[in-house]
Amino acid sequence: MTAPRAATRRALLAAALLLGGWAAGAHGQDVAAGRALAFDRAKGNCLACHSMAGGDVPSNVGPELAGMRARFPDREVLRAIIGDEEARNPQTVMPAFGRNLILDDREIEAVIDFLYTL
Amino acid sequence: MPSTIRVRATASGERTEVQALVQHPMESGFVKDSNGQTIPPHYIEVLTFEHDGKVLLTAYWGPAVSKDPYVKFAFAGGKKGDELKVNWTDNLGKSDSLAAKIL
Amino acid sequence: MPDRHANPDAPADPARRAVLQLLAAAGLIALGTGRAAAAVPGWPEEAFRKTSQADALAALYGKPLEMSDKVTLQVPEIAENGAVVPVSVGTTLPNVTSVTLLVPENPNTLAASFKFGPGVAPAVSCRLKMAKTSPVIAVVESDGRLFGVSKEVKVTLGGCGG
Amino acid sequence: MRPRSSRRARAATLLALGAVVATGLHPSRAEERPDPAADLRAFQAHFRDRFPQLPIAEFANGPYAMDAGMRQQWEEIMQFPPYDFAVEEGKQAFETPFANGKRYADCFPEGGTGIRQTFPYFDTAAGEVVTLDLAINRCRERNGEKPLPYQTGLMASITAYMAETSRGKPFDIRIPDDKRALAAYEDGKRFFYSRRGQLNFSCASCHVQAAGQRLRGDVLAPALGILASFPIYRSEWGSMGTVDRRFTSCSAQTRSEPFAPQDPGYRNLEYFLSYMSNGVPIAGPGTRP
Amino acid sequence: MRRTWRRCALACAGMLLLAAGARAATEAEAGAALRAAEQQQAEAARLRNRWIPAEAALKAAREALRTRDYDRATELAGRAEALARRSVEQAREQETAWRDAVIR
Repeated sequence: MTAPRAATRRALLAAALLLGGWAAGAHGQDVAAGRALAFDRAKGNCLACHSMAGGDVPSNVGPELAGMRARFPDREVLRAIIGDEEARNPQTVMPAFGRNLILDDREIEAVIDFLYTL
Repeated sequence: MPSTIRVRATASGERTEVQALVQHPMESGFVKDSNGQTIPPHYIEVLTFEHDGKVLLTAYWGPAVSKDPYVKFAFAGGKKGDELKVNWTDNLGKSDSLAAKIL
Repeated sequence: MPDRHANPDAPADPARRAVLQLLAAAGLIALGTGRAAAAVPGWPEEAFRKTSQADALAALYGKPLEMSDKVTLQVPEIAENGAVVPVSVGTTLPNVTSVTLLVPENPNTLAASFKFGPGVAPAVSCRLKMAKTSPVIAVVESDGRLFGVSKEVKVTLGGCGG
Repeated sequence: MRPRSSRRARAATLLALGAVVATGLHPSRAEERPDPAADLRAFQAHFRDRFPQLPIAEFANGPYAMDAGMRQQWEEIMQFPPYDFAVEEGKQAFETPFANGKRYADCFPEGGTGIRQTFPYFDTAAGEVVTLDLAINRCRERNGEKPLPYQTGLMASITAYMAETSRGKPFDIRIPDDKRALAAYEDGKRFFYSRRGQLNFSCASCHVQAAGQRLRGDVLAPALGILASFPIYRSEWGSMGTVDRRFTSCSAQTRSEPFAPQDPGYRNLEYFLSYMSNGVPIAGPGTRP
Repeated sequence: MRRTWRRCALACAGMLLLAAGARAATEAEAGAALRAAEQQQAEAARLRNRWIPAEAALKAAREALRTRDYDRATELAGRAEALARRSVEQAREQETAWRDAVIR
């Protein structure tokens, strides 16, 4: 299974999101789900490396997660960082959450929704 | 069997400093083993230090004291070569004791 | 290799698990279940069962607590591990007969109580388990009255996820 | 037990070193040949630059050299370290003869005292890296005793005792002029820098790139000197653990299936890491959060 | 952009159809999915880079197959295969990529 072409992948993702959103209903639920994923040690475990509001830990391996909408006006950039930061920066210590199947596409979208509230 | 108790008691002038370490699981009763079975609580309830026939310190402990517990205190009146008696008893009725020399 | 399948760290580190389960059980009174023997004489069983600071102190001393800057409490700001938190108490108050340590956010508030004989310096150090971020309260009994000090210790889990 | 014929190896590495200095060039990546001495200088220079205030001996103390709050707790715990029981047990085991009357001391140079810093070494006769733990089990087996499990228990106690007799002696790991030794070194180095597991971490991701940084409650230990305090009593474990236990749990934490203890891959990694730490004094046994 | 939307609509329709017409997997399909996953995992093992979640998914897939839950077995085997495939890819990339991380 080679990676589908980017356009197809985007289309599939959009479809999944449309249907997913339709099934899940309100947008607020994605934020709550995203927060849960970000804080879950077996899932996003973002707090291991980043400090952020509500986190209450002093982690400083990565930058603090704050002002995310201002820092990442383009959702696509944030998605790329979470999905496979190694593609942008080969020496990053950020796990490739998407490429290594730690989070699926919907989970990543939910995490992004949450991050945009920070 | 080596003792479960290790003691360092050192006298300098009037003051004797006592440190003790006890080998004990101090199970809280809140922990499950790898099979999902709750490990029953098992912890030291009382630990005493005696010198010259008098109880110096009595520690009443619960399950929130760390595994392999440690305690440090100091008292006046001990001399090098004196004996210090340490004794513990846990919630299962097990106990151990040791007579240590003050250095 | 003989111990290939005897990984002592599978599935989770026991101490971390202990702390997690302490967390999960917070508020439940599990103490005393499965007790195989009666408490050692003199052990304040009632006080060790309590889940609030006020109840534990009432059961142990039955008298009011006042905060005092004459009691010193040395604890870390951030515990390196909730399973082993070094705690040291000292005081300049006279005629100290006991020192008690309370951790209100633990399932059972009373952690340890020390009775001092004559000639013993009014200071003691030990190591405590803390289920989560909580104040640690040191209470000193001096001339029959209770004086205390409280300091918060931040407890976080280790970095690596499950 | 340990062949000490590494003078030639040192001469060779010195020569190679001289060549590099003379040309002022790093060998280009494509034609890269193992050059442990150059690696060591670059590795230690990296950590010296990163933590300029830290004397090399402090690197043995890992996170406690990095953070004042953690150091204070460590000093409290070191007043009566919980590994004391293990050292006592290890000493007793070390001094107790086997059923055949021989002892551990008979298997090691210097009667096994003060030699921790020379392990692991490359056994040119067998063509493999021998760690202290492996040497202990081979000693047992040669004397008709069953090998000990590697990760915790008596193995940790015996190595704790042997480490304690070696405290303050700087790591003194040699790489003989032997193709197989260089290959073992290179394999350990490759493992150290390779991303593995679902979390995509190499050893270097955490212990070089994020060394000294906070990961929740933990502070990541620098790779330099990281094995100098082993075996360790970890509060997280509530017990002692050997290098194998640490490698195994590190692998699992990156969601990579661990190798078996003393797998040649782990032994080669230990060889590389210990060689990189040459000069850092043994401080084991140690305590860690 | 329009093409993306057209693809999106198509994919939507496809997914809805799949969901509506979802049909139980057969034993043969589950078995084939498991074999594919095992093959990938064997390659990961050969490269000494097995991932814990891949192994866990594989184990769960085998168990599901044993209890004749073919849908679940197929799904888990698919996940195991994807994870194992990525672990193989990682190992192959790292054969050379590790050199870029070396302190020099």
